Amino acid sequence: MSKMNLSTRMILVLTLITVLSGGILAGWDTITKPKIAFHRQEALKAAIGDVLPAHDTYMSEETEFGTIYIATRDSSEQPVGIAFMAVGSGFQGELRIMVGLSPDMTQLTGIKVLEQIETPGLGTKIVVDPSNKQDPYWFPAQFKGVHVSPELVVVKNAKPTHTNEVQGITGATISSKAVTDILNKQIADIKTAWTSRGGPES
Amino acid sequence: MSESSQLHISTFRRGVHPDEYKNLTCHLPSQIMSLPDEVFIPLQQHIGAPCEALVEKGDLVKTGQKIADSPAFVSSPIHASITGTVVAVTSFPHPLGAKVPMIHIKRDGEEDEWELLKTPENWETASQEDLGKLVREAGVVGLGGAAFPTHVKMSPPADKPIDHFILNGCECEPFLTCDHRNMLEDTDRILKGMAIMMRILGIKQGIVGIESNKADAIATIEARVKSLNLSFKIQPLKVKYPQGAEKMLIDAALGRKVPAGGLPMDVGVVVNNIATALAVYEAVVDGKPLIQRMLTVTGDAIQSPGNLTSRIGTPFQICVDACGGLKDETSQVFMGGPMMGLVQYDLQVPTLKATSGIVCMQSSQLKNTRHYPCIQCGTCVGVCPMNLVPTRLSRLAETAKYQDCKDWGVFNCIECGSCAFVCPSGIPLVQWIRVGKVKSTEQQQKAQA
Amino acid sequence: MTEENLPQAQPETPKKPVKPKKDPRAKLYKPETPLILASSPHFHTRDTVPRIMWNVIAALVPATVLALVYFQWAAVGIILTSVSSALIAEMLVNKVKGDSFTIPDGSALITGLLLALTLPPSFSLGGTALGSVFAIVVGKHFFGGLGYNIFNPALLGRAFLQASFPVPMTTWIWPLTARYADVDGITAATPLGLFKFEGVSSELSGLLTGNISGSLGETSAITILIGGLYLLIRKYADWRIPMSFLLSTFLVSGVFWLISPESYPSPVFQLFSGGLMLGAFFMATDMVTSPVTARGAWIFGTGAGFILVIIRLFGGLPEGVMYSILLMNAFTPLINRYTRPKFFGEIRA
Amino acid sequence: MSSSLSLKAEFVKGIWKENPVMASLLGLCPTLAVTNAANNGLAMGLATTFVLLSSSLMISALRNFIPHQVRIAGYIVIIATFVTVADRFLAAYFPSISASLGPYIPLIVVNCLILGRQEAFSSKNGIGRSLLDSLGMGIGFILVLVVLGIIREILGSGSIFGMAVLGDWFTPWMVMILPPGAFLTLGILIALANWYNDPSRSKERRAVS
Amino acid sequence: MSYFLIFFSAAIVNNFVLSYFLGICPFVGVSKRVSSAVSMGMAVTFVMLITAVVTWLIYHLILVPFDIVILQYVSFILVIASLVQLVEMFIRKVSKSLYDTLGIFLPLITTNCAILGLALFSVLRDYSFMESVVFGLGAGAGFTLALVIMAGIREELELAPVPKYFQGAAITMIVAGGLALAFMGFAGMI
Amino acid sequence: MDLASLGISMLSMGGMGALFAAGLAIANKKFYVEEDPRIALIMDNLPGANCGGCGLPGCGSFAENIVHGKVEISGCPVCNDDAREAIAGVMGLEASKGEKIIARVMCQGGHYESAHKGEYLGIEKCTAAHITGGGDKLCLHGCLGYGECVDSCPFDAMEMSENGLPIIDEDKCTGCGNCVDACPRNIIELHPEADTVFVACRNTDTPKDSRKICIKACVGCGLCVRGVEEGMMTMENNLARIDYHLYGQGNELPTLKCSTNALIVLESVPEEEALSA
Ligand SMILES: Cc1cc2nc3c(=O)[nH]c(=O)nc-3n(C[C@H](O)[C@H](O)[C@H](O)COP(=O)(O)O)c2cc1C
Ligand SMILES: Cc1cc2nc3c(=O)[nH]c(=O)nc-3n(C[C@H](O)[C@H](O)[C@H](O)COP(=O)(O)O)c2cc1C
Ligand SMILES: Cc1cc2nc3c(=O)[nH]c(=O)nc-3n(C[C@H](O)[C@H](O)[C@H](O)COP(=O)(O)O)c2cc1C
Ligand SMILES: Cc1cc2nc3c(=O)[nH]c(=O)nc-3n(C[C@H](O)[C@H](O)[C@H](O)CO)c2cc1C
Ligand code: SF4
Ligand code: SF4
Ligand code: SF4
Ligand code: SF4
Ligand code: FES
Repeated sequence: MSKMNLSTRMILVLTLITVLSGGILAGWDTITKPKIAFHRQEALKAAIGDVLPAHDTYMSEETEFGTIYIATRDSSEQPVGIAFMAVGSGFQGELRIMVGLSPDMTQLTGIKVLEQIETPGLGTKIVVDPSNKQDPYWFPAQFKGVHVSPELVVVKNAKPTHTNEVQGITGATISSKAVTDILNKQIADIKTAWTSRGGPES
Repeated sequence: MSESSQLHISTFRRGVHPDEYKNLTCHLPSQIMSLPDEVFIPLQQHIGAPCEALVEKGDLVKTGQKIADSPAFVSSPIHASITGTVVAVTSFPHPLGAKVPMIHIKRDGEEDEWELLKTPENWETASQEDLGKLVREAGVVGLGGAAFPTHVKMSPPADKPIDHFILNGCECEPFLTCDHRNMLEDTDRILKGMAIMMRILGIKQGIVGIESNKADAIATIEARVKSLNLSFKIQPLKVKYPQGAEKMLIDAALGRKVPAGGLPMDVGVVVNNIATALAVYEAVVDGKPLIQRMLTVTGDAIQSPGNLTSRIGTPFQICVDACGGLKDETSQVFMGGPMMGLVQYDLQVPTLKATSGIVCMQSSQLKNTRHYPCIQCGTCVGVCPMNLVPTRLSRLAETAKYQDCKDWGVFNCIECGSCAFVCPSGIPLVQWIRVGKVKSTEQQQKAQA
Repeated sequence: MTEENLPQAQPETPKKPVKPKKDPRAKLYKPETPLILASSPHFHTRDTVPRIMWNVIAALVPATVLALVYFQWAAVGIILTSVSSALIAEMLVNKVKGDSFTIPDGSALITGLLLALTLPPSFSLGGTALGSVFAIVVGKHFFGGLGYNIFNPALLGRAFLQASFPVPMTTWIWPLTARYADVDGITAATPLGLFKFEGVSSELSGLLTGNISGSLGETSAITILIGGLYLLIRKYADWRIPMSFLLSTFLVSGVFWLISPESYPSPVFQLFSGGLMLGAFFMATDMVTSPVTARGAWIFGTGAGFILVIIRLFGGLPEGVMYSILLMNAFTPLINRYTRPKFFGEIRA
Repeated sequence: MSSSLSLKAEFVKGIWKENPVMASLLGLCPTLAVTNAANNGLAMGLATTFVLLSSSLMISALRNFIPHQVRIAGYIVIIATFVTVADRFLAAYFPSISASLGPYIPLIVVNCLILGRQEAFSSKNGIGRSLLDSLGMGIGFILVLVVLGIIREILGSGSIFGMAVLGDWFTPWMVMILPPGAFLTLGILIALANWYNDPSRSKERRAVS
Repeated sequence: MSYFLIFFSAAIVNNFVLSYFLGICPFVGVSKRVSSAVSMGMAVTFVMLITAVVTWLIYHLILVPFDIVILQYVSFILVIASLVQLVEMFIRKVSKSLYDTLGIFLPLITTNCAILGLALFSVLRDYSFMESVVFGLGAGAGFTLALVIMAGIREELELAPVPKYFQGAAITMIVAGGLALAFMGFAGMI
Repeated sequence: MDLASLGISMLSMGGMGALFAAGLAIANKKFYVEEDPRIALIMDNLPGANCGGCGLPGCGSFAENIVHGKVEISGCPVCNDDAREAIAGVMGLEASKGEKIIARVMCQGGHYESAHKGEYLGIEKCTAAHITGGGDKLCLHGCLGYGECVDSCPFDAMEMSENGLPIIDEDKCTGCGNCVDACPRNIIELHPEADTVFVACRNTDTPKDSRKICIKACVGCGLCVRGVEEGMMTMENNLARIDYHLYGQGNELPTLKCSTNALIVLESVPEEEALSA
């Protein structure tokens, strides 16, 4: 090898390394890809399962506002709920929330914050609030059954009195409000998208 | 010279105003001290080349006899200040702290035999060159403190035309009043001395700058200028330290700024002290070399403060004794005022040409109780007349960053002491700055070597 | 002798010479009255660091008294805890570092007091002590102690608390409703919080007298102004800093207000609400952490005002005085560097 | 140059004396970023050590083939390959860890620690030594990450490895799991290490090499 | 998101150094003097710009079309490392002064998390080409800002009696902590 | 395994690899810049982490600065001792290991031996005291005792004795001369290890004056010069001076008498060279 001219050697060795690397990784990809895809699918399923009432299967449908998932029971074609992923900015960065709606799109069946980078222990109370010993998940839980029209409203330091109200987490009004803002905006979008496709006759 | 210009008190930016303490001595007529028994005359009393002794042990000398000289241009001869015998030419303690070669003369009896210089008939017609030579021969140096040979100032290089002469009558240091007394007591001779220097320089515009706290001096000078038919402008100046520093004075009187690192001649100005003008007059008209001067002996540790005209080379002790001696609780004696004066540890040191005062202070006044770290208050920055950042300079010197010291302008500092005067943390800013200067010079020399 | 380097003196152990009469040192010169050797200048003003600091404390008295009146035992608890923790921390650091006792210079007391005055009345005493110790130990002594800290210690301590306990640090109570035993008086949002989250503007009279919710010492503009003006008149604080801070806050928020008076609060409201007055007069003026040059002071204050308005109007938090000052503290070394005055007679390229 | 230390010393030096974080200030980003909980620190440490070991193996084996001029490119490709392997492995088999370490796993590629060891050591030493060196460095790195993680987790969440250890009386200092807490804790830790290592402090200090 | 917000967010609110912990090693290493901090900042910004452009192209023109996203890290870093090395050699040949102020910092940057972090974040956030470029500039500006502030502070601290054990890296970390606390004021702005 | 994607992966990576390698190969020729070969050698020994820990932008720049003598090898925090030695080898520092030079302090007037003028209030630093009226000691040449030299020693080879004089640790002293530059009184001199006799005083005052100010002063009595080979010891300005050149030629000093012990003999000399007093 040492007889070889330096430039040729440079090219040869680097090419060799890169080709090898490409090969190894392509192989590794084939091994791990299904697993990762499987985890994704599972996670998605779990999230939809969390926000929608019991169902047996769901199908996904693309709209101009993103994918929506329509869950049905085996026995009927009637959807039991509609889920979609809402994305928007929170206090620090993006929030990704799985939203479950009743088939007539008037009520929430549940929400789940999948991704967030809010301040730990503060904004993160929108996912889990360790300071509430009885029910650390009270914030997302209270969305179940809340009406979406008129718009969702956060109330502070008080119990909700109307069907469209939820109680904000303490100390992080912005995060709570970000959740409702995202929901308000995107539910409206999804609604138009869905009705324009002849969704539920509301 | 319009009337209105005199009402306008001008000044420079920044600076401080320490308590003056001038009323201890400013109203007392000066006294001529009796001849000292012995004098110690240092071979170097000026900026420039040191002199070589012209006399040896055992020689008899007359008052005013030249006893040391140097061939260098930037130098100034030394004269015997009493009549007597040379007892030694060796090192003695000097007010600067070192031991330097001096000529020790013991007085012979009561005689005071003068050896005078040859003077021109009429200085108004004598040649500029002769007058300049005479000023050198008389050993006249700046008596305002720096002791720069006056004849050098009188011969500026051709590319630096001079157009203004400023007589420095500010006397901004607290305590000192000798210039003030001189202005009151020797007004005519001072003004004529100034005229002589202006003649040597060949210029017409002269300004006398006087701080407005010496209203009597301003009035006297104004009156005499009129009656002598001179065209000098009298410029009252705000009472502010260091008004007397030449760069500040030029700024106040003419609005010219001497460039950083430059000299007054760069803006066409020569500045001289009151006493220097007097010395020039005495040399040129009376033929008397510079062997005596007025100095203020004062301070709260002196029994009876006053202004003395004393022979150069007189030990401090004798001057102090002439003013009644020291009170018991004395802790510091300086040569010069309290802002720039040099501390002394030994009263055997002699007065120099540039000694304008001996100030003796009691310890209760002086001992800095406690030092604190610099709190970055910026007061020092706000008072520095040279627009330096003293706190930064001292921190840099403290952490041995001498190159940075240079970049922050340590060599522009005139060591006026305003910064350390106001520093609430009691930081010896000026001392640090001096360390910075010494060390960066050393570093520079080493780099060049 | 193990170290055989003799050119150095053999350290004469101060044991008594065997034959005292033969002590060679007897011949040495001894001055009769030893004079003091020191460098010029030999004159000094009477201002000293403790004098400045104690004057600042005096200037804080009106605000402190009002805090005690409004928030009663809650204020007593917080102020005492904060000050005493600061003093104790300072003493401990002195011990560990082997420094002299620095309590009398008063700076630790100011830090403790100012921290207390910036805390919500219902804040816990444990948290107060933590912040105070953090301010002194981390904020001040890690950097080398008095005069060397980069960030304002009290504000750094407060920022630490704000980040640690965001909820208690933003829970406010109404004046005159607090009792030491049950600290949860009537909770209420601060005027800034009200505006930011509810769009409600507050009465100016409340902002002046301090009868509003807020940190202990920040509520009343009047008491702070009294103390602040005292400091400015006595020249213990650089007037340029509060001046430019307030001015730039006023102007920048004024621009926004003119653009859209409904969505942005009026500049007057901005001036008198929140901790701006306290910050501008007592915290931005902390000499250690603000520039030494006059031009630097202008830049410091202007920058702080600008950042303040940006944070107040667009940030997640209703208040930004603390952050604006801390940010400008971080810039201070650079400001000092680039605002070096032109030397007398300097010609700059 | 090849190292002249004993094999044991080769291994042990990375743990304290030449600890990559405390002594050499390498790999600071992951050190700060993922140590808001002890188990994150541990996972990151393990992943880094894996990459360190495997790329050391490769590079010391290939050290005589790679021309000087393309060594950086070559090394970094090798490192990146292993990082991708590790990243995908976690994503496929431990999705929760993968989620919590977020984007910091790919950044192992550019962790100065790894490239630093390759340049300084593996490219000049045999496989055995390189592995020992990497193992030592890796363990040193894990230790720092875990210690930092534990401190931050206790103070910031009141737990260790997710188990609550401090009672209800303790209000967590949330700042500790935020960026400032990371910097402050590491700063104090480095100061403590300086103090511990100070030769003038005490004579009987235990030198680990 | 508008370009301004992307820039502002990357430079200030989500500062790479102070809130994402990217590029900490050079942040600690090259912050001793303001002058080198400025040069370093410029060099980083420059490399970030190149990175933003090149990785966007690779990702969208090669990796995604051929479904080989698994090669993301390997290809990104290969391209960044080689390009930077090329640029460095080029600058070195062309201009000595440019090399001294900028070029010598380049090798230091290749192995800096901030660069790869930038590439990965742009992908993760699905930025368009222009958005990536603005993001790169913002991140570079933020890095420069943090670095220059830190350098100013460290020059100041050289004059301070920082306790012995805190000198150097330890106090730098503490200062960074203070800076991070101060930058939290911008939280929630975007 | 999906062969197509394998192929594409290998191809695209390989392509990029080849492309950049070619680029670098060309650049390596086109943009080649001549540099000091030692830089490359040093680079080989540096960690190459490019961490910037040395405060310089990367290992290359550090190596360059070592070659130009601008930084110390110890500046790199990552290097281990081996690497440092190797680099020192490259730089030939060790090759220059000649005669060991040690700093010696030419003053024995500590607090106990010398007289004081008064109380000095000011910066506790030798230079500062020196420029303030010459310091608080009456001897204007003697050690001021504020240890500026000690602070300047980069090798920790000095400390102040209780008596206020610097002590040099011969083992640690490298003869770098920093202390010599630091001392405002020029009291410290560098001497070869072999020099064992010194006049440890710099005072030039008259005998009468010097007796008053320090009991260890060289008073200039001339006792030591008597009976010494011509020129080996001379009196200049009331101070004895040893001509080390002559002394080093194997000439021995026959008498080592001194009325004040200003003339000193080191005892650490090996037996056979020891001088009998
Ligand atoms: C360090 C820190 C982190 C914060 N994180 C969040 C956050 O994640 N979500 C949020 O809504 N507010 C956050 N805030 C904002 C404050 O808690 C803010 O005061 C609050 O949103 C206002 O709510 P309030 O109306 O209940 O006082 C944070 C504040 C600080 C100081
Ligand atoms: C090296 C040197 C050269 C000088 N040359 C001149 C000169 O040519 N013309 C002049 O008028 N003054 C000259 N001076 C004197 C200064 O202008 C000034 O009077 C002297 O430094 C004392 O000023 P001070 O008492 O304000 O410190 C010179 C001074 C020094 C130190
Ligand atoms: C801080 C400071 C203050 C000074 N104050 C005076 C003063 O009050 N009166 C004076 O004549 N010279 C004073 N000088 C000296 C002048 O700058 C200048 O050297 C002198 O006036 C030149 O005159 P001369 O050469 O006749 O001494 C002062 C210098 C400095 C640096
Ligand atoms: C006008 C003025 C304002 C001050 N403000 C503060 C302050 O906001 N926070 C603080 O901790 N110390 C303050 N101090 C006290 C002191 O400067 C502070 O403890 C130092 O920062 C500690 O080095 C202040 C001092 C003065 C004179
Ligand atoms: S720095 Fe120099 S010129 Fe400025 S105030 Fe201080 S002593 Fe005067
Ligand atoms: S006056 Fe003193 S305390 Fe104030 S900045 Fe200057 S040096 Fe520092
Ligand atoms: S400074 Fe240099 S010459 Fe002086 S003692 Fe230290 S090592 Fe020796
Ligand atoms: S030898 Fe010189 S520098 Fe050292 S303590 Fe004595 S006077 Fe100071
Ligand atoms: S690990 Fe991020 S720059 Fe070193």
